[in-house]
Amino acid sequence: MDFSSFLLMRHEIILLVITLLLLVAEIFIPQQKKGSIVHLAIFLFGIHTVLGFLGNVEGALFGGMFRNTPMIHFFKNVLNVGVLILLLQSADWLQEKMVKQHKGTEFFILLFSSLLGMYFMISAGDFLMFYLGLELSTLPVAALAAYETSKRISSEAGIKLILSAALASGVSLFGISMLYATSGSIYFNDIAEMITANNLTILGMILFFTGLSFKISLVPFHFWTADVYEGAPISVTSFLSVISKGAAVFILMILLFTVFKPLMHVWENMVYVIALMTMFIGNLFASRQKNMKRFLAYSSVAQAGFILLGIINGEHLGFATVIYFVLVYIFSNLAAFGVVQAISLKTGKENMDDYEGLYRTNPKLSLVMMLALFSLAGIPPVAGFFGKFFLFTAAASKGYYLLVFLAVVNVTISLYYYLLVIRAMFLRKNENAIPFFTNKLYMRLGLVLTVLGIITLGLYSPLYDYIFELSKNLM
Amino acid sequence: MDITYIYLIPIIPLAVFLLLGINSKKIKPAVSGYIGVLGLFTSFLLSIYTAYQYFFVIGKIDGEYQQFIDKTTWLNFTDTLHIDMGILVDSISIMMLVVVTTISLMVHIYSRGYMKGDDGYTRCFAYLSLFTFSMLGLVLATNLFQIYIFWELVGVSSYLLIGYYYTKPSAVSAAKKAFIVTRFADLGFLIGILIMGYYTGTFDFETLNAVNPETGMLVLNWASTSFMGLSVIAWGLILIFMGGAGKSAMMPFHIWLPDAMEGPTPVSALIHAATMVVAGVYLVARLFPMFYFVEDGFALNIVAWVGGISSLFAAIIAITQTDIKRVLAFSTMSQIGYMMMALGVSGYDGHEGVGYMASMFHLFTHAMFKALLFLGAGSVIHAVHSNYLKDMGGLRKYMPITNITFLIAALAIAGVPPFAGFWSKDEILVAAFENNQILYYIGVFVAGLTAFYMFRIYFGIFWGKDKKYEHTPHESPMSMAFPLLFLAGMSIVAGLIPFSEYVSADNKGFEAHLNYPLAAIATTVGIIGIALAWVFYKKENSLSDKYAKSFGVLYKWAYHKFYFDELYLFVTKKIIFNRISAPIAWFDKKVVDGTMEGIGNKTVVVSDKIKGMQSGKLQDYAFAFIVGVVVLAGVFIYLWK
Amino acid sequence: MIAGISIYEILTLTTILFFIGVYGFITRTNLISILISVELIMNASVVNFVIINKYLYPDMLQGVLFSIFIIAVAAAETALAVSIIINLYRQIGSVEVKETEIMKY
Amino acid sequence: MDILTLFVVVPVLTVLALVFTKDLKQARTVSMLGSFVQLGMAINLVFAYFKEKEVNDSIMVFMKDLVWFEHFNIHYTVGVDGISVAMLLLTAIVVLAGVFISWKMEDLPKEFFISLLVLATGVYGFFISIDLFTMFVFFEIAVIPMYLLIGIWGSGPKEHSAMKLTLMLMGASAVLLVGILGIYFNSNADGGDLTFNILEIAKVNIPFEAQKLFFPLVFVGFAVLGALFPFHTWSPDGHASAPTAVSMLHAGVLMKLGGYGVFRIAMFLLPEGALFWGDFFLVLAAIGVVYGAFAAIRQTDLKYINAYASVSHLGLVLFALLMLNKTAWSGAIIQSLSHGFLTAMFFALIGMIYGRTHTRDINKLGGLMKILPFIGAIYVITGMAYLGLPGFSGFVAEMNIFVGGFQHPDMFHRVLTVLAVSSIVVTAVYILRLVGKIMMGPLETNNVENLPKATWYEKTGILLLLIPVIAIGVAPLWLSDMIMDSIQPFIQGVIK
Repeated sequence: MDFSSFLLMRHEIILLVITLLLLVAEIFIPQQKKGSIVHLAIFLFGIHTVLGFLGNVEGALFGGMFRNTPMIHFFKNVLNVGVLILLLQSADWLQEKMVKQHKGTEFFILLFSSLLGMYFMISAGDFLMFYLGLELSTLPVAALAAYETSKRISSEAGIKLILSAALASGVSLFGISMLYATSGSIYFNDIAEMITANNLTILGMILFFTGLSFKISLVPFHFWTADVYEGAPISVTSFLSVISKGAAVFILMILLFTVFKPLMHVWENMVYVIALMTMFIGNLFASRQKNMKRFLAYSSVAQAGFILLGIINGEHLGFATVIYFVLVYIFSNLAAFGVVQAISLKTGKENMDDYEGLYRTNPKLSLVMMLALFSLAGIPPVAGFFGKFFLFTAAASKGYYLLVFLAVVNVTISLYYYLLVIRAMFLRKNENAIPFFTNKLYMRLGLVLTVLGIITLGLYSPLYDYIFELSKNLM
Repeated sequence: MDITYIYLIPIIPLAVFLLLGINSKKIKPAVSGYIGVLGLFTSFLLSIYTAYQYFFVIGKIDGEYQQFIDKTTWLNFTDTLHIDMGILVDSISIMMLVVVTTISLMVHIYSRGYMKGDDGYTRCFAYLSLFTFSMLGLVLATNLFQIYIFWELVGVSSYLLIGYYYTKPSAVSAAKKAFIVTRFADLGFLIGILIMGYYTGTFDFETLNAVNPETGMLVLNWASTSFMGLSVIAWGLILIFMGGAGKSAMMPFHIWLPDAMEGPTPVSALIHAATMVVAGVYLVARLFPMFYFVEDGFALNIVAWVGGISSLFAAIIAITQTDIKRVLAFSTMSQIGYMMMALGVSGYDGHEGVGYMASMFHLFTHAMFKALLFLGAGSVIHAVHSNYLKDMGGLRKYMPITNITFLIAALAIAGVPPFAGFWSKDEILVAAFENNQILYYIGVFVAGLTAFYMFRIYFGIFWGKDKKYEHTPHESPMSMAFPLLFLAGMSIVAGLIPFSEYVSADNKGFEAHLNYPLAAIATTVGIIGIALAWVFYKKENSLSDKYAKSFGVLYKWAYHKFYFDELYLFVTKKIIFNRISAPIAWFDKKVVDGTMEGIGNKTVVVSDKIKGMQSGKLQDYAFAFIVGVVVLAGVFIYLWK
Repeated sequence: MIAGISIYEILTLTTILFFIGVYGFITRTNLISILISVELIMNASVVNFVIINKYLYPDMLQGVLFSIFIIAVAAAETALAVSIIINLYRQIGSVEVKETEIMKY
Repeated sequence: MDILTLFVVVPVLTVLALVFTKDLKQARTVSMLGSFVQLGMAINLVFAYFKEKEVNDSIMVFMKDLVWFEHFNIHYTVGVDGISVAMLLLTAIVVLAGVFISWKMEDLPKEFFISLLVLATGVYGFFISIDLFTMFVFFEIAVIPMYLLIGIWGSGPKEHSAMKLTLMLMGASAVLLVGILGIYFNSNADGGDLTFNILEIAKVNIPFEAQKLFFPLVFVGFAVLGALFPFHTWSPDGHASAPTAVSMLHAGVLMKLGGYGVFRIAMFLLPEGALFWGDFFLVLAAIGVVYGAFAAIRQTDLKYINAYASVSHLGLVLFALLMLNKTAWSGAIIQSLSHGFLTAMFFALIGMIYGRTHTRDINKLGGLMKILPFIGAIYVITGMAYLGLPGFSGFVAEMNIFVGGFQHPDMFHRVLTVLAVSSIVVTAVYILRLVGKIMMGPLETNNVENLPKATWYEKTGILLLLIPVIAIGVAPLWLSDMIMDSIQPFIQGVIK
C-alpha cells in the first residue's frame, strides 16, 4: 500500500491533525491566554479550507470502504467554507463567553470531530463507514447542544438530541441489518448489484431512510429539530441546520441515486409524500414562531422539504440542483443565524418582537438579514431564487407538476413568515429598539462572506455548471 | 373644389379655446372676450363664404348638390375599418355650419355683456369656444366614428357649461345628469356604430348612404343577417337613433334638458336650444338614406313616433312650468320632436322628401328664434335676477327692445305668418299630413299648445301684474341687445328663404309650395292659442288657476313632468346604487376578499390548531417517529409499491 | 449455527427485542430507562448482524465486525447521554423525562 | 453595452449612487437624474426603433443574447418590438413623474428611492426580456419592493395591505412558475433542445394537452397582476395603503406586467390553450370590467374608487387580449399605456389632495376647484380622459377594444363586448360623482381656505403624464401602427 494514497484522505487527516493540535494547545497554553486558541483554531481551519481547494482527487481506500470523488471532494470544501464562516461568526461569542468558562477549546474539538464524522460519512463506501461517520458527526453535536451547561434548556436540547438520535440510528441500524440480510454485503457497490424489490429490502430501505430523515429533519422525523435548535447555543444550531443537514442530504442522495436506484419506483413516491408533509408542516409551524431560533428551525424543516423536490428527480440533474441548493442554503441560513448570533451576543435578545425597528438603529444588520431571508424565501436576484427554481425544474422534468405547484404554494406561505421578520425590522418603529452596535472583525467578515455568497452564487452561473459537471461523474 | 380652408372654421375656435384655457388666469377678462368674439367672427365669415360658394358657385353639378370630402386616416382598426378625420361638405353640413357659427357668434357677443364681472369670464369663453369647435367638428364629420368623437366632445363641453357655476350643487348635479343620461344614450350609439362596422365593414357616410338608382341601397347587399326578426342594420340604426334621442332630449332621455338650464343663459341659448340639441336631428338626417331604405323605414317610423310623442309630451309640460327657462327648455324639446317627426314622415325622392327638407328648415328657423327667446329670457333674468314668472310682470315698460324681440320670437314659434316659424312648421305639417294622419293631428295640436304656452310666458313677463321691483329693471347693454336685434331680424326673414331648392333628401332640390288649407288650419290653431293666453294672462286674474284645478290630476302630473325624474331617480338610486352597486361592493368585501383573507386566516388557524403536535415531550416525538416508520413501511410495502 | 434453532426464531426474537426497546422508549418516565431501551434497540441490531452473518453469509465477517463497532459506538453514546443527564440532574435534581418539556410548540 | 441592457444598468447604477447619498436633497436629485436619463433613453429608443425597423424585419430588434445557465439553456436574451418600446416609454415617464411626486419624502428618503428604482429595474428588465427565465426573474424583482414601499411609507392598515398584496402577487407568480416550467419542458416537442427563449418556443408546436394544462396557470399567474376578477382584491387595499408614488408606479406600470405577460407568453406560446380556455376567462374578464365599475360607484375613499376603476379598466385589457384579434390586441396594449398614464395621474392627484386636506373620504371633500385650481382642472381632465373622452388616450384604446371585440365572428363574444361597452356609462357615473363631489360644489367646512397651491415639482410630474395622454389621444396613428405591426407575428400564431 502506497502512502500517497492517503492523500485521498487529505481532508480528514488535516482536520484530525488540527483537532489534535488544539488539544495539545489546550494543555500548554496558560489559562489567561486561552483566548488565543480561538484565533489559532480559525487560522488553522482557514488554512485547511484553502488547502481543500487545491486539486481534486479520486479513488478508494480500504477495499472500497472509503472513497473520494471530485464531487465528494467539492462537497467537503463546501462544508469547510460553511464551517469557516460559522467559526467566524462564533468567535466573538466564544471569546466573550465561553473562554471564560474554560471551555473554549472544547467547542472546536467537538465541532471538528463532528465535521470529521461528516467527511467519513459522505466518503463512505459501505454501511459500516457510513454508520461510524454518522455517529461521529452526531454525538459531538449532542455534546455541543448541551454545551452551555449552566442553562437548563441547553441540557434539555442535549438530551432530546442524543436520545432521538440514538433511536434514529437504532432504527437505521435495524434497517441496515435487513439490507445486509437480503444482499449479503454492507458495501454500497455490492448491494446496488444485488438489490431487488422484495419486501424485506424495501423495509430495510425505509428503516434506513428514516435514520437519515431524522438528520435532515423530514416530517414526521423532525420533532426534535425545533426544541434542540432553540435550546442549543446559536452556533450549534447554525451548525446543525446547515452543515449537518447538508452532509446528510448529500449522503442520502448518493445512496438513493446509486444503491437504491432499483427501488426508485418505491422511494420516489415516498419522497413525494414526505416532501409535501415536510413543506406544509414546516411552514405552518414556522408561521407562528416568535423565537428566532425556533423560527429558523421550522424554516429549515420546510427547506428540507424543498430539497426533496430535487431528490425526486433521481438523476444527475436532481443531484446537481440539490447540491447547488444546499450550497446556497448554507450561505443564506448562515447569514440569518449570523445576525441572530450577533444580536443575541450583544443584547441577549432572540425574539422577533425584539427586532422591531432594527433597521433604523442597525441598518446593515437588517439588510443582511433581509438578504438572507429573501434568499431563503427564493426572491430574485439573490441566490435562493435560483436554487429553488432549479429544484423545481428538476422535479418538473419528471412531470411532477402537481408537486411543484404545491411546493410553490408553500413558497408563498414561507414568504409570509419571512416577511414577518422583515416587517418587524423595517416596517415597525420602536422606541426601545435594539440600540446601535458594531460587530467585531470576525463577525463582520463572517457576515460579509455570506452576503457575497448570497449575491454572487445565483448570478454567477459557471458555479452551477461546475457542479453539474461534477455530478455527472458521480453517477 | 379646394375645400381645405374649411378646416379653419373649427380650428379657429379650438385655437381660441387652447389659448384661453391654458392662460385663463393670465388673460384679462376684457381681452378674452374680444379674442373669443374675434375668433368666432372669423369662423362665421368663413362659413358664410363657404355657404355662398357651395350653394351658388360650385356645389350644384348636373342639378344635384354634390358631396365634397377631404379626409385623412386617424386610426386604423383593421384593414378595412378605420377612423378618418376630415370634412364632408354637402348641403346640410353647410347649413349647420351657418347655424352654428351664427348662433355661436351671437352668443359670444351676448356673453360679453351677460357674463360681465363673473370670476370665470375667461373660462366661459374658453368653454364656448370648445363647444363651438366640437359642434363644428360634428357637423363636418365624414364618418360615424368621427361624428361620435365630436359627439362626445360636445357632450363634455355641455357638461362643463352646465356646471359652469360649479359651486352651486344644483348646477353640478344637473351637469352630471346631462352627461350621464346622454352618455347612456351614446352607449346605444356606440353599439350601433359597432354593428355598422361589423356588418357593413365601413364607417363612412359616403359608402353607407350610397344609393344606387337600380339596386337601391348598397348597404342592404352587404348584410342580410337578422336579429329577432329585424335586420341587424335596422337594429344598428335604432341604436344610433338612441344616441340621437339622448342628445336631442327625446323621450325618454329628455330629463336632463330642463335641469341643464342651470347653466348660464347664453349657454342655454347656444347649446340647449339652437345647436347641440339638434345634433340628434342632424344625425338622423345624415343617415337619412339608410333610415329610409333599410327595412322599409322601420327605424324611421320609430323616429317619427318618438318625435311626435316627445313633442306633445313636452308641450303639455311646458304649459305648467313656472321657471321661464324651463318652459323654453320644454319648448325646445317639443320643437325638436317636431323636427324628428318631420324626418320620420319624410320620403326620399323629390317632393316626397318634403319632411326632410322641412325638418332641416325648421332646424334652421328654430335655431334663430329659439336662441332669440333664450337670449331674451336671459336679458329678463339679468334684469330681475330670477327665473320665475312670479317675480316678473309688466316689464315691457322697462325693457322695450327685449319686449319687441321676444314678441317676434314668440310669434315666430307660434307659427304666425310671416314669421320664420310659420313657413317651416307648415312644411312639417304638410309632410305629416301626407304620410301619417295621426301624427298630423298631434302636430296641429302641439302647434296650438306652443302658441299658448309661449304667450303665457310672454304675457306673464311683459304684461300681467305690475310688479314693484327692488332695483328698477333696465334695458340690457348694447352687447346684449345687438344679438337680440340681429336674431329678431333673422326670425322675420329666415322663413322666406327658398329652402327646398338647396336642401333635400336626394340633393336634387325641388320647389315647395304653400299648402293653403293646411297653413290656414295651423295658423288658426296658433291664433286660438294666443287668444287663450291673452284671456288668461294679459291681465292678472285667477282664471288660470281655476282651469288648472279643473284639469286636476293631469295638471299635477304635467307640473311634475309626469314623474320622469322620480322614475330615473328610482332606477339610479334605488336600483343601481342600492340594489346593484351596494351588493357588489358588499360581495367584493365579504365574499371575494373574504375568501382571500380567509385562506390566509385559515392557514394561521390551522397552524395554531396543530401546534399541539409539538408537545415538547421526547416520547411523543419518538412515538411519532415510530408511527412514521410503520406507516411508511405499511404503505410502501403493501399498498403502493 | 446453533442446532435446532433456525434463523427465523432468532430474527423473531430480535424483532421482539427491537419493539420492546421502542415500547420502553416511549413509555418509561426515567431518562436512564429510556437510555436502556435505546440500548435494547441497538442490541437487537447487533444480534441481527451476527446471526445473519452466521446463518446466511458465513464466509465473510462483515456482520460480526459491524456488530463490534455498534457496541463500541453504543457505549460512547451511552456515556455521552449519561453525562448530559447528569448535567441536567445537577440543575434540576431530577432525571424524569417530564422535566424536559420546557420547549414546545 | 447594448441599448437595451442599459435600461437595466442605469437604474442599478442609480441605486448604487443612491446608497452613498446622505439626505433627501441628494437622494431625490440623484433619482431624478437617473430617471431623466432613463426617459431620454426611452425616447431615444423610440426613434432608434423606427430606424432599425426599416432595415431589420425580424420580430424583435436590438437582440442581445448571452448564455447564462448553460445546462438549462437559460439565456439573458433581450430584444424589443413596438409594444415593449411603448411600455418602456410608459415606465420611464411614470417613474420620473413618481420621483417628482415624491419630492418631499420625509421618512427614510434614500431607502424610498432605492426601493422605487429597484422596482423600476424589475419592470424595465421584464419589458426587454425575451427569455422566460430572465423575464420571471425581473418579474419578481419588480414585485417584492412593493412590500417595503407600502409597508414603510404607506398609510392606514399598511402592514396588512402590504402583506396581502405581496402574498397574492407572489402566489400568482408561483402559479406562473409552474406554467413556465410546463412550457419549458414542452419546448422540445418538435425535437431540439429545451429552451426558455420565447421566440424559439413560439416556433414549436406544444402538444395540445400541455397547452390545455398550462395556459390557465400562465394566464392566471399574470392576470392576477392585471387584477383579474376574482383575484383583484389585493389591489384596492394595496393602493389605498400605498404612498402616492408607489400607487402611481404600481397601478401605472406594475399592473401592466400582467397584461403584457399574458400577451407575450400565454397568448403567444400557448395559442391553442388560449382558444380552449378563452371563453371561460373572457367571462371572468367581462365580469371584472362591469363589476369593478359598479363596485367603484359605491366606494367613498378616493383611492378605493381608483383601485376598482383599475380593476374595470384592466379587465378590459384582459378582455381584449382574449378576443384574439389584432384590433382588440392593439386596443389592449394601448389601454395598458393609457391606463398607465391616467391612473398614475389620478393617484398623483389624490396624493396631492390628501397631502393638503389629510383626507381621502369624498364625503369630507368638496369645492376644491375653487382653492386648488390647477389640481382641480387637471383632475377634471384626468377624469374625462378616464371615462374615455375623445382626444385622450383612453378613447383610442377603448374604441380599439370595442371594435376589435365586435369583429369577433362569434355571437357570444359580441354580446360580451356589448356588456363591456356598457361599462363606459358606469365609469361616467363614478367619475362624475367623484368630480362633482370633491372638485365642485360648495367648499366643505374642514377644508381650509388657503391650501398651498400646486408646486413646481408636482406640476412637472403631472404634465409629464398628461402630455402622452393627449399625444396618444389626438394623434394615435403612429403608436397604433407601431403596435399593430408588432402584433402581426403574434396574431399569426393564434390564427395558425
